[in-house]
Amino acid sequence: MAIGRNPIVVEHIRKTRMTELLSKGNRLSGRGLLEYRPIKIETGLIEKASGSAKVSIGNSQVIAGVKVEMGTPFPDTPNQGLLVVNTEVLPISSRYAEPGPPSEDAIELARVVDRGIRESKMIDLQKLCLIPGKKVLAVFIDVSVLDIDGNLFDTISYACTAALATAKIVQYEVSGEEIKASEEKIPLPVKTIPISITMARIHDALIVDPDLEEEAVMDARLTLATDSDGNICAGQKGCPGGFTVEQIMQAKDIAIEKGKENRELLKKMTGIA
Amino acid sequence: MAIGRNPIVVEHIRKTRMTELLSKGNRLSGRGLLEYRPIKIETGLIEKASGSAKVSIGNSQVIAGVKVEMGTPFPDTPNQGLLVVNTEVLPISSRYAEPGPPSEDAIELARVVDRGIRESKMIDLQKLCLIPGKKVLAVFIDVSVLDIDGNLFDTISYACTAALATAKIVQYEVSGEEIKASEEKIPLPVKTIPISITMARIHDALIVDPDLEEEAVMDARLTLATDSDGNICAGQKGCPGGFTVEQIMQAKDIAIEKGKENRELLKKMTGIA
Amino acid sequence: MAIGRNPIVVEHIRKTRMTELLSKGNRLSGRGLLEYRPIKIETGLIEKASGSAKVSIGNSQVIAGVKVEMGTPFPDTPNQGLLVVNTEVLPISSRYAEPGPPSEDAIELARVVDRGIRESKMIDLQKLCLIPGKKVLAVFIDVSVLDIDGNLFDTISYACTAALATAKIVQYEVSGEEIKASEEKIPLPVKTIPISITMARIHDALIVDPDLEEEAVMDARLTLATDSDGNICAGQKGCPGGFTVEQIMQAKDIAIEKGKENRELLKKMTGIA
Amino acid sequence: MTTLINEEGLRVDGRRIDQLRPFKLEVGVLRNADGSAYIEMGKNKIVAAVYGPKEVHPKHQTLPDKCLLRCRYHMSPFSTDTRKNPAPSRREIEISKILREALEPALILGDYPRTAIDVYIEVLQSDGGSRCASLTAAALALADAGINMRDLVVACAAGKIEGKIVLDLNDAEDKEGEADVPVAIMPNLNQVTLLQLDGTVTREEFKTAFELALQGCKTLYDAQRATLITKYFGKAEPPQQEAQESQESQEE
Amino acid sequence: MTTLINEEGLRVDGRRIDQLRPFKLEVGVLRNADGSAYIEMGKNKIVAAVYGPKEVHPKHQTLPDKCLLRCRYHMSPFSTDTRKNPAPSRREIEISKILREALEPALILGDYPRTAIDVYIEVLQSDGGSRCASLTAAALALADAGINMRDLVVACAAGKIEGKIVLDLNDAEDKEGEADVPVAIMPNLNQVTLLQLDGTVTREEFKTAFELALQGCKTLYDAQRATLITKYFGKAEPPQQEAQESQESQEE
Amino acid sequence: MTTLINEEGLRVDGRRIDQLRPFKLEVGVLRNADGSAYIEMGKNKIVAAVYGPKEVHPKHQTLPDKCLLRCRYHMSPFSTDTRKNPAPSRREIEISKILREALEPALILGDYPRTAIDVYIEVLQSDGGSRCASLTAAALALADAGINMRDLVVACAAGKIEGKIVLDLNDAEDKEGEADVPVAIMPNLNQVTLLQLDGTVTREEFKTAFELALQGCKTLYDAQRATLITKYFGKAEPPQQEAQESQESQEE
Repeated sequence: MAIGRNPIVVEHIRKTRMTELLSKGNRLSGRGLLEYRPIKIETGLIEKASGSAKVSIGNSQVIAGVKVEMGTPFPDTPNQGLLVVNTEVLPISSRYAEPGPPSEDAIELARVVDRGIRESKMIDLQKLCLIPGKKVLAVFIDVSVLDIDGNLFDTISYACTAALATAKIVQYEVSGEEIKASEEKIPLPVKTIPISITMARIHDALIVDPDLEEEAVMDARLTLATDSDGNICAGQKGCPGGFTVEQIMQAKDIAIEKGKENRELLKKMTGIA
Repeated sequence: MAIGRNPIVVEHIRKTRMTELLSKGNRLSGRGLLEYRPIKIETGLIEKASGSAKVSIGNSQVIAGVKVEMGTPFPDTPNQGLLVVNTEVLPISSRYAEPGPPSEDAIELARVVDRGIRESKMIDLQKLCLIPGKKVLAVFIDVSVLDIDGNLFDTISYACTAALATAKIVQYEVSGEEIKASEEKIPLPVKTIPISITMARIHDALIVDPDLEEEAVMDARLTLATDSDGNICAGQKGCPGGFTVEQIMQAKDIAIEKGKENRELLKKMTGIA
Repeated sequence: MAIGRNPIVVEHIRKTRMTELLSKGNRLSGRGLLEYRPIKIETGLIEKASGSAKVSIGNSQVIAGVKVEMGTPFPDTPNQGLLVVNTEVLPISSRYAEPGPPSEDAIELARVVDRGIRESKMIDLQKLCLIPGKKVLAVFIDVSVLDIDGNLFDTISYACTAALATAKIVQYEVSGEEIKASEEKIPLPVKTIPISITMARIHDALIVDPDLEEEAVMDARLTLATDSDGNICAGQKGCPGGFTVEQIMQAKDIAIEKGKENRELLKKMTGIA
Repeated sequence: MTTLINEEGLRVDGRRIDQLRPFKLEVGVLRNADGSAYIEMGKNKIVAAVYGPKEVHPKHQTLPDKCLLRCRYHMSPFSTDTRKNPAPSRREIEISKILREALEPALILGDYPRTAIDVYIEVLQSDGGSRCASLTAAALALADAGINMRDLVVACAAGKIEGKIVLDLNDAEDKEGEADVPVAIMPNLNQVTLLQLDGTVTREEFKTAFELALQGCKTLYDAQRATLITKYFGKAEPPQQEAQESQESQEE
Repeated sequence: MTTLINEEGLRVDGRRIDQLRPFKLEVGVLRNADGSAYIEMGKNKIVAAVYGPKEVHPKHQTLPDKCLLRCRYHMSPFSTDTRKNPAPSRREIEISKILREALEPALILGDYPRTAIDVYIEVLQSDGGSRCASLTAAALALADAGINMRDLVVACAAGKIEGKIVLDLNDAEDKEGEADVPVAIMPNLNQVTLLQLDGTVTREEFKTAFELALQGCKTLYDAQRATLITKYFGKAEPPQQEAQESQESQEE
Repeated sequence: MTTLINEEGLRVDGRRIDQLRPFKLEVGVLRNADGSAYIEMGKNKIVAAVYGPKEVHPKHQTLPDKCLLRCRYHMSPFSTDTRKNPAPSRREIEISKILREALEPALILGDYPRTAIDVYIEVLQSDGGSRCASLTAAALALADAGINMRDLVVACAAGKIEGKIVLDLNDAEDKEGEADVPVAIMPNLNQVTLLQLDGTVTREEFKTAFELALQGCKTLYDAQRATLITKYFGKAEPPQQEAQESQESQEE
């Protein structure tokens, strides 16, 4: 279920119309079933962050910022740096987003995005280790949601990926127990570019990038992320509805193909190799 | 006042009947005034815990688990290990138990059980000290309440005692500042077996082990714990009612005598010496 | 806006009367516009604190206590001790003060008082440093509000100032990395005595020390603190109303002049030089 | 560990084993509260305030047939040797509960259906026995608020130090002693409304301690009554003086 | 790192790659709950309880046309290798949400307008796949509570360890393996109601893992049904035995 | 400590002592909000959104005779030099309160009884003077939402660095300077609606700083008006350009 879904009542007539159109392969907005809304990516606007990206998909709009701090590794992974993804659905973003502790929806959002980045091994955490068991770099990616018009999963995910891929961090030189910050700024150790594709089922139709109206009537949601090699690296089904086994297989293929497209787009817009 | 008491309305007729019976020395359930419901104790079901016990008294049912961690001693007791008792009245246990932070009742429960164990000196905390002022063992006893039918004080208390008495912990060898875990597992340093006896006053009658219906009408509650030597080692009066001075003296004798009985039962059921 | 203001409805007739009187330079209580209610200051009643003061202005009554602990300095001020002001508006103080986390009003109160002390440089924080970057003294000033009758800003502020000015703390001797508590007790390193003056605008009148009734009808509030040299060292405008530029200039002069008066009073009552 | 009882049988603060600490009672110490009281008991300095009977918030807590009694025991951060975190601890939550349950039998709550009474206790300085002193003050504050009561409630602890049963433990005795037994009674109704036990005592010691605590309660009850009489009927002598004298004469 | 699959193709606990861990199902294990169930799946020990349909608190959450379904997945502090903080973690909050969404399609919530059903899951001991085992138990508890259902929900994970797709990962395999794919289905309605993926798999591996998980679900579904039949129609053989036999015969 | 004013009288960022930082104003930057605005002021990047007038939740906060104004000032975790914890700090709670009180006199709240207006301010990047920039943006967002207003509110700080009174402190000047005096006014009504002072100034310096801040407010007020005119009457030139020119011409 999308944030802000519950309170929205799409009038019955509009919903019937939506279903009719979908059965013919069309959407209310005129988009094709597998067509994304315009995607805009702007990087580097937050100078105080190591990396940042403002991403909009249609009217959904978020900003992600990357901060790097010194930290202590977890006891069971003494050679790995830390990665923390945190999402805040700000009250400015929708009349249904209240200030206060993160909702269940916001927690799911943050955790799914986190898994997409973590499990794809986008960032080589080993390279963020300075002194094994003692000092590592901790990478915080915070996302502020500014405007909600559906498909926050992908909007947030692209913002995190773009901010990480363009971040520049202080280089440290370690000799023994001594850590010295060099003048040099270097990129994060990026190994792959994960791209999530979020799909919705409305009656029998499978569409990508649902907008707020579509989220209000969708039966089920599926987000699948793929890495640069076209492997699937994270998945999350949501909403109180299901998919048939066949739809899951179809969704898997869509995720891989659309993922390739959007990855190229993201690379072009951020200027990364 | 017992958890789940407030919302229960025992019908007037049943209550009158209960009082009538009690005045003749009988209870609705057919039990004698100083008779416990069946007590069941099963230990060792949680393999991931150092010790564990599932205890039921009548239909009240709880599980206690013991975990041991490394910790730092309090500055004013540098030679003592730590002991923490925590009780959670799970929402599965009653339709009146809500999820969320522990209620006043749950906090009282945990603290009274904690005092029963701590003040009886059941565990020799000095023996849990590894390096004075620096490293000690911290023993956590967590209790999950699964089903509520009155007298949680004793049910939880017996579960903690049984879990602690049967726990096996890693043995540490200390030489200087170095701490080495040995292969050996050893019991906790148990010095005595505290047993709490909870009594209720309903009108002029004093009964032990009140069930949920009896808790719903009781005027006052008194829990007294005794150690293996028959000394009294913890006490707590509860409920918005009082006891006469004579009733307190009577309760003290009951606690010592029933305590002896239940201690033997617990020892037999857990197989401890 | 004062704590407890909202629920108080000063009857219309009383309010009209108040405004009429003020326009002639008089107040309901008979006080002059720039006249404080009686101020009482008693120090040293909390023997367990390093310093303490009970202050009442009219019927408003608070107690401040000073505790000193060892602490670690902030990384950006390695040579400075710590100063923490904390205010609790206790539920005993008013029928409108609820127990629970501090309200917005209580947070503003504590922060304004904190700034008055901190920015005046009353306490020489450099002198609270024991080992630069490692060990400093942390001074906690906690205020318990006992009874509310308006102008808590000044009541609390005077209590903090009096408690700090009369506190005696343990003297430490530092040699290398070793810190030794001496037998000697010494005063805190006090450099100046900040005094806040709180003013209210009701229609066109500017008054000092508003009582609860006056706070209930005031349009805007202004607190200005001055140090022993007559410099202004903290300011805070409150309430949903404004001041003209001319009123601000007038308020500045009042704060400096009344500040001098009340500083002499405080010095006399606490016996400090 | 220091010696808590010297060879002359005197305690660290010079008291005999059956002697109360100096104490002081006042009522009507706050202006906003409907009733209030202040107690000093050794180093304990505690103020109690009562608001009510009043409307119940939140409304769903309203009881149709009687008054809702609520109680909050709280310690100021400067009240303890090392600074206390101002957030309510589990200890404070438990004590709030047992104090409420110890006061409730004394109140005729059926006289005020659909309302609430709040008892707020603030420990400004704590010493051994702060829960007992709080109860003694809270009962006075309730009387000062004009709440209908069946009896006063008065509390005092006895304990065991160095093998001896003694009255009214102070901080040092509480920390280093072997047991503490706080007791509250409604003296005229012969009802024990609070009883706790921390530490270990034999069957006989329990009886001795309990009876000694009741004796302490009696002295404090006389002082409570004198305080109220002085406040409401203007008796000239300060009641705490009287109380201490009566106590001393009793002990000599 | 240890070897997770030996040269004979057996896993650390002796299982073949397509074999479930030993499991045990029970219903009606609690007295107060309207429905309850208990599952052991490897070292997982999980109890699920259902309360409802019942009045909605807080009232403003009431739905005019259907029942409000709520779900809480919680781990006891002693359930994990190192003690778990009892406050709900972000992980527990997320799992609670996806379990609720996985159960909801099976329930005919329109039959109970303006009421609530609470599903409480307590993990007493956790092992790999606790969310799947929780779902399987929760569906049983809902059936035990007599809630109108379209189908049962049953869940099982497959995963990838040392390059091989295997069924039903245990703790060690979950931690050191390359991917975990938990799946829940309503078997008769052919609806996948939970699907997650942690780790990296190729397009083909995804298909293989997904299908293997569905196969595990089928075995567990038979056991669910047998458990309910035994409870309500008194069939003599303990269902978990039957379940395991059917599974073994299937695998031989 | 670095030198904040060089021998030519220029500040660390090259400004003269009475010069504002470069700024930029926009309105209508968000789609869901009823009104919104964006400000850049030095490195400050702040977005303000207004929702309302709307129903009041929770209901008991409803005011019978006027609109309930609420305000939240919040900083994104990446907005500061070291990451900011996302939970609201005491500083943010205080600033939220004084911003609300600074905006309230400008709004005709009696026009919207029994409703609420929420003003949400998000600091995406913070620099010295973020509370003033927030106010300037919030007033624009309120106007953009079409709320009835008596006047705009505009804010600017002056301060003292190295003994000199200067306009509009940036981060470095705020941290190392001697005093900061944020001021907000309703220019047409001649009402000061926010005034704070951190640091120490003499009686004369206070007057000078206060008047300098008012001068900064005037420049920003012209820019606010131009921004609204451009948005609603389609004037061609981007207002922030105009604003900066007018400021520069004023200063030369």
